Amino acid sequence: MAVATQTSGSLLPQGVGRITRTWRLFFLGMILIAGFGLYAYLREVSSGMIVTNMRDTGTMGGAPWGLYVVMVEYFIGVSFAGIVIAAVSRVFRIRELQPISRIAELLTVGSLMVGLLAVLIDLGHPIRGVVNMLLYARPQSPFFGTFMLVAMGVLPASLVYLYLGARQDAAVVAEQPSRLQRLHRLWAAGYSDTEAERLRHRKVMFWLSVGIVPLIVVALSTEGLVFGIQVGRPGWFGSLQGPDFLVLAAASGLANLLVLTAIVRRLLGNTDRIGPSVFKWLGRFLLVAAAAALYFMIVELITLMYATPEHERLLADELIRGSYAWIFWVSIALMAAGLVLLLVQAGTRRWQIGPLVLASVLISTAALAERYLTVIPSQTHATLLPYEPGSYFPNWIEFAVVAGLFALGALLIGLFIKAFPILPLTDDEEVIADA
Amino acid sequence: MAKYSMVVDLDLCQGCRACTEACKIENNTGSGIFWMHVFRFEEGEYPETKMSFLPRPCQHCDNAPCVKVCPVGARFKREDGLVLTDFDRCIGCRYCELACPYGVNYFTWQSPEKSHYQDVVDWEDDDLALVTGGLVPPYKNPDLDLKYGEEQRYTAGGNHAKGVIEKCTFCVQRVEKGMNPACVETCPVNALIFGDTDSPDSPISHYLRVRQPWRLLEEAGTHPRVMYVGGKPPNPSLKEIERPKAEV
Amino acid sequence: MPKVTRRKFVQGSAVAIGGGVVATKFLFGPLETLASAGTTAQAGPVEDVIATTCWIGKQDCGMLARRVDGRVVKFEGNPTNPRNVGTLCPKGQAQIQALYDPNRVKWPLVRTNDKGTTGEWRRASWDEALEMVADRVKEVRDRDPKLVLWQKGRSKAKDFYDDAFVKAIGSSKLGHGAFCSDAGYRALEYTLGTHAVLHPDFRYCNYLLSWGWNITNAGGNKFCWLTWPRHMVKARERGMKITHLDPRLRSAGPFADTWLPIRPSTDLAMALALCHQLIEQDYLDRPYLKAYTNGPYLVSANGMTVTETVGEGDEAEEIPLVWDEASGRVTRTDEATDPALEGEYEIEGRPVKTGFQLFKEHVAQYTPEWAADITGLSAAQIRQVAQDFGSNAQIGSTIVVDGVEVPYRPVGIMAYHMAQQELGFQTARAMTMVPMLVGAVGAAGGQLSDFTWKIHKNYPKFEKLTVEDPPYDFMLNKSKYFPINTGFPGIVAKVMQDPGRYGVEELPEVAILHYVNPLNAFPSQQDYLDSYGIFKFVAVVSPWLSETADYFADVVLPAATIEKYEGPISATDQYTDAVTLRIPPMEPLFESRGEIEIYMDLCEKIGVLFGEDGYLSVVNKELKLTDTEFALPLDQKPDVRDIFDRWAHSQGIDEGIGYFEDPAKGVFVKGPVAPTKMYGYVNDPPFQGAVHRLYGASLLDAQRQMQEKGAEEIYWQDYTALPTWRAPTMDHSPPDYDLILISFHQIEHKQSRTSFVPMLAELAPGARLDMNPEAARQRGIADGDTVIVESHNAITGETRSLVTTAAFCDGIRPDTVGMPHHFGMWTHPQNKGQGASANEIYFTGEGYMTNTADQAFHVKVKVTKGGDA
Amino acid sequence: MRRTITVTLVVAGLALMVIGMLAAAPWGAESVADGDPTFTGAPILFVLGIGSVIGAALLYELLPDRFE
Repeated sequence: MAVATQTSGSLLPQGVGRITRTWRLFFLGMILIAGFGLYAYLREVSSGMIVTNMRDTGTMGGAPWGLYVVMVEYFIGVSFAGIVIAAVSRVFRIRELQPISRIAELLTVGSLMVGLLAVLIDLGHPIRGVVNMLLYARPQSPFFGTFMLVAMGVLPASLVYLYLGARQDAAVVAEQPSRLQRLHRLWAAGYSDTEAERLRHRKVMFWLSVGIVPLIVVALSTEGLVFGIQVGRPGWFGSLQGPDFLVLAAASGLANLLVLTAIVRRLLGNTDRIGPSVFKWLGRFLLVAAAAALYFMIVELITLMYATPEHERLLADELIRGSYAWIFWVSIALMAAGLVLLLVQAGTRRWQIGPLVLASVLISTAALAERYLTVIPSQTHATLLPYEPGSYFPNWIEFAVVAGLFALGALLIGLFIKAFPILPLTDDEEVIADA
Repeated sequence: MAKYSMVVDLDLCQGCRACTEACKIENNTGSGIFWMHVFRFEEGEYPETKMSFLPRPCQHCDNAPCVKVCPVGARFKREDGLVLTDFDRCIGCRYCELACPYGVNYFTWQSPEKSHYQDVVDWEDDDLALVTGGLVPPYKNPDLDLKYGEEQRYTAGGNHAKGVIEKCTFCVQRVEKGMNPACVETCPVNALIFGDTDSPDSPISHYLRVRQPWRLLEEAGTHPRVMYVGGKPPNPSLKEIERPKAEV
Repeated sequence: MPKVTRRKFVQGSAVAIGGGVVATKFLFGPLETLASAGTTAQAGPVEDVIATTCWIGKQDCGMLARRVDGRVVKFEGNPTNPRNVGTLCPKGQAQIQALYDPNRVKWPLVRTNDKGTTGEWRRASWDEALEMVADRVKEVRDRDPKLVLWQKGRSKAKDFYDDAFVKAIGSSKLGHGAFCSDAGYRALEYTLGTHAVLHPDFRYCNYLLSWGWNITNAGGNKFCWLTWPRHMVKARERGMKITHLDPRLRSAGPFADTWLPIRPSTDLAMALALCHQLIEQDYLDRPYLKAYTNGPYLVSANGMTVTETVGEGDEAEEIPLVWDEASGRVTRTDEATDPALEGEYEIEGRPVKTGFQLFKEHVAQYTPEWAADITGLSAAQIRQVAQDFGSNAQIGSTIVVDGVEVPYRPVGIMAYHMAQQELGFQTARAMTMVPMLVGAVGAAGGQLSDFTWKIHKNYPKFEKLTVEDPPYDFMLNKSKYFPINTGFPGIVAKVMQDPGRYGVEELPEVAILHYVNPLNAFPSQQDYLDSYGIFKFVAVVSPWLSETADYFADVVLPAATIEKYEGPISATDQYTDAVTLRIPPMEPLFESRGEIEIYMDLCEKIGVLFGEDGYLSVVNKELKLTDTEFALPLDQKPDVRDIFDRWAHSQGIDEGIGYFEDPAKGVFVKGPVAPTKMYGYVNDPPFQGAVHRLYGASLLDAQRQMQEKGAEEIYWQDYTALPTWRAPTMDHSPPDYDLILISFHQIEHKQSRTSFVPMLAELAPGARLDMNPEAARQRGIADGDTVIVESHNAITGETRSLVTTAAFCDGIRPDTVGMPHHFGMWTHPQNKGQGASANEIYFTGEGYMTNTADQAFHVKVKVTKGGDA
Repeated sequence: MRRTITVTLVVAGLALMVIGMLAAAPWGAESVADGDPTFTGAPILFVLGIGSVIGAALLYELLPDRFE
């Protein structure tokens, strides 16, 4: 295990700076996967998006938005839970969650970066995308939310939050001589732990917490609006898309956070710093989010089935019986199974890490499938004009690019863990009292 | 200011798809792309079978969902009613394509040189190039490279670059010369009528005084500028037959 | 428009090439640089328009070619051409891809491998290739010019230049008509005297029997597709109703007010039942029948018309006898004032009946109930059609057209290729009798055939059909098999495989195939595979390498497509008389050349270009230039443009060809067609003096001659004086061949000549088998399944099969399956994956052709799931 | 001083966001102009606004004591 072998005489905590063979293999593996993703993407750049399985709607019967957009939705959804947990635990003084606040922030930053990268990858003209958004972006378009609020707002805010929140710890580790000392000093930015500094820090963190939650709710709701304002696609139009997006985001985000927390706990040798109470809290949150997500899934399906517009019914039919039925029922089953696992633990009041991780994996997969079902079938089936139904399933290029994105995310998180203490070195409990 | 509209007379339409081909030549669109698609429908069981045709150009909606969602204003509505794409502005997000309930948008999935049926006809063939200079396609329309409208934006034609969206322009390059769109001009039975609905003397205005038009997916609230007379609105029980090979 | 010279053109091309490089570089590079491309475009290009004529389809629509720097960028309809008034069909639009197709035959090719398999070629010079052809033609021609066979699938515009070639060398000639509608042509030549098939006078017609007419997809008599539908939609706006008789609804699309899905190959039964009903419901135009048909002629018990000989020797004339009601006795037709239409009489104690009486008695057996069983329609439906047809005919009424009072019978039939069934000739005859009974033939709003009422040379010839003893020529002219002989490539293929069987001694040795592709485009592919290898030398004139050329050509001469002078081309829309020319919108691409140039060069090499009976002399005759100041000198090879310049001058056009080269003029409109030319009734004399043959005595006479010469029953059985129903031969196939295969035309394609044009292949990509879903489900076949279609020859027992894809279609009879007939080719890259042609499993020969030597397009098949597509 | 700078940045940032938003989206315009921001680059103002607000937080904590 990671902590088993020491590389140098470094005294940095939590294995920071110690690169074991396992870590090397991990980095190498992730770089290879990411590299392969990059290769697939470069093929896409040179030959055009023809190399993917995406095609036009209508006469071509394809899906112009494919796996990439599914992943954008998924990754940005995942980012939601992290920063919210961090901020909420700070504002509501949930002590049990304090140890994982940095994990949560890291998950947010990582998934946001990868998610926004997926946006760029999905553009026909990525560079023009950035330039023209700055020159001509229109707030009337929901993409304004993705680009301006998420990319220019939530991501920088999360980075600042992560940065400032770790500054105290940076000052602590910066005192240890190591190869990373320069980085840590830079991070500490002259923090000297005076009373005034502490006070300022707590104030800033409080106000950032207070500000960041509404920002992220607004920003991420626009992700739902991307679909919700579409009259042209059966199954999309509706005011529920915004909240629905958030609920599923919460479920998938918490599930991923739980898994990541469990991984970090193992990495740090099953440390007591991340105790059962952390998982209990996460389990409870996840239970609520997953229940709500399942509820939304069912409500949405029933609405579709009883919808007056025939196309909505056709779409429901396609989901229940048609070519997407297997994904649909698998996602419902996974979500329900995850929920049952959580309910059993809640009922017995015995929260165990193993079952929790399993439930998380189930729920996260269900959420991914649900994202897929939101994005794809409305493009290929039940179109308002009687085009013949089409089909879409991602091809290896798309899978490779997405695998590359996952690898990139894992790499980011892994590098962070090896560069900085992943658990807070100091408790921050006085925050609220001082504010 | 002129307000351009199109009327499609389904009592006349023979479903021949001459409009489709005229559009493709005029606008140099690539293989698998049908700015003007003509549905051929069958419904009912033998022998109570009925057939119908439905030409589907871009509807040039007054309340165009594609214009609303475009993040960079590449898709815009002109004052004369034309809904156009500035392919020099488009970032290739395909949001307009998703927003459009009519399925009229086409993305340039690959480079234009490759999408002109080059798998079976080599337009850059040496002997042909002696005459065409290797142009792809050899019938390349130079009008499409010009800027149009008061805005002077690159909006004409299709298939200019990899990774942008394209769709029916009502042949802006012809309309600005006072000509009909290519589809209207070629229709063997004059089932397509194009003109200025603001001018009471235009043929289209005369037409609309006599015939009661309906619009595609009226309930979507898009207010299309393309109107249909005769026939009836499509419904999900129609089965599309004789689909063109829409592959890129 | 200035004349396109090669030098000018090359200059233009240079600019185009320059512009092309710039455009290629900038257009497809980063978009920001488009501005500079735009400037280039504004600064440079020279733009012009050339008036020309469509080349890809049948009806030669007027076109304007928009050119930029000498490069054609678009074809559009020419608004001044009455035929298409500025419009074009999908083929007309897409042909620009055919023009620039780099897969065309670029230069003369000479075969380097054995025949009977995919060809290998070497490039040859025009001189060498023409020399090779000329040598072979000369050698054979010296022995017997008829052993040179010139076969045409398609020549555009007036056929003077190819006919001149045939006449100049005296070769045999074979067309494609026997696969087209020629049984119908023969039937009308026989019955009415006109050289055409049935179409209505859309300007006034109120009730149309669309009988096998593919309204939305195909052409019709004399026109291709575009002009008829234009007339049809106008007539429908006026209120015309359409009853559609066809196994497929697709052919009428939304335009059928009533769809009667008739069983294929039973149209004769339907027509006879309609005649039965028109007589029973008394919708008869007696004055017409008395005055203009042979209905009153007296027929003796042996079936022959009773005549009286007038005059002597060479002057002698047989004049039929009638019963004159006025005088109450038998008189010559020219002396009768009121001939009886019906009745039995006696001449010298022997009983005679009028032709109409015989007709009436003949059709008495063909009740609607009888026909219902055969046609798959109900008796009530058949009665209704007869009633609608009869009542809408308004018998006895007249209308004034352009100041001329014309009988008004606003009912008609539109039929075309449906004559191509085993009983086609008699079917077309019976169908013609339907409008004859109500007097609609040649009436305003009624039944027309050609645009003007002209009597074809076959009309008098068919009065006396001659059957000779063998040996026959390889086309079986005047044989005991086909007293009426359309000239059938299918029978030539049969004869070549087994000349002895048909009493033929000499076979053709050299074939010149003018843009014809029997291997693919004619039914019964195997017969062509087995026979075309027998030719000692095959030369092909074609812009593309046909499948036939691929397998059997020794030399291929590349013809130009639209880029050549051709004409004169009628631009009439039936009601306006106009003429135009094809003007080359650019120089012929690659090394291709116009056919006129090719034939002139070939004739020069053969040594028949100049002189009294030479090619040029025949051209003069064909273009009516002989003995005019515009006649071509017979001692020098003219420029092709010069030929048309002379022709134009001879038409009274002072500008000569310049008139047609001026895009503002382009079409020479002579004015409206006079009613006295269009309507047979008001011709002078009416119907050009022809007596319409209700009763066909000479057919019966031919039957007897055939029997005497020992012809088999299958050949003589349909030579009957009145159309007589029998079950088609294919019905004798075993019962497990339970479906009838038909093939059909799609608007995107012209026969097998366009399926390689990429844009058209995109719209109509390939073969399929249209099947009624119910019929398919009974056979366990799902939509899109691969199926095996196996045909059976009821005479020989031979079976053939192809593999294709089932396409569910509710608009087709459950006992019928249909295939588009444009595919099954292999020489062009675009052909890959297009699938099979029904022609591969059709049969030709006995049981599958008409008694006038025309192909039937029906065969019994069974369809099973499976096979490798 | 620290507070002044921070408050100024936050206020300026919010103002920039509002201005940028309004300039980028000419609400109510029916015509062609509907498609484009009032002036090219208006969205940059919005981005600067966000940056300014977030930057304010950074500055508030990071400014050295002499800015007190």
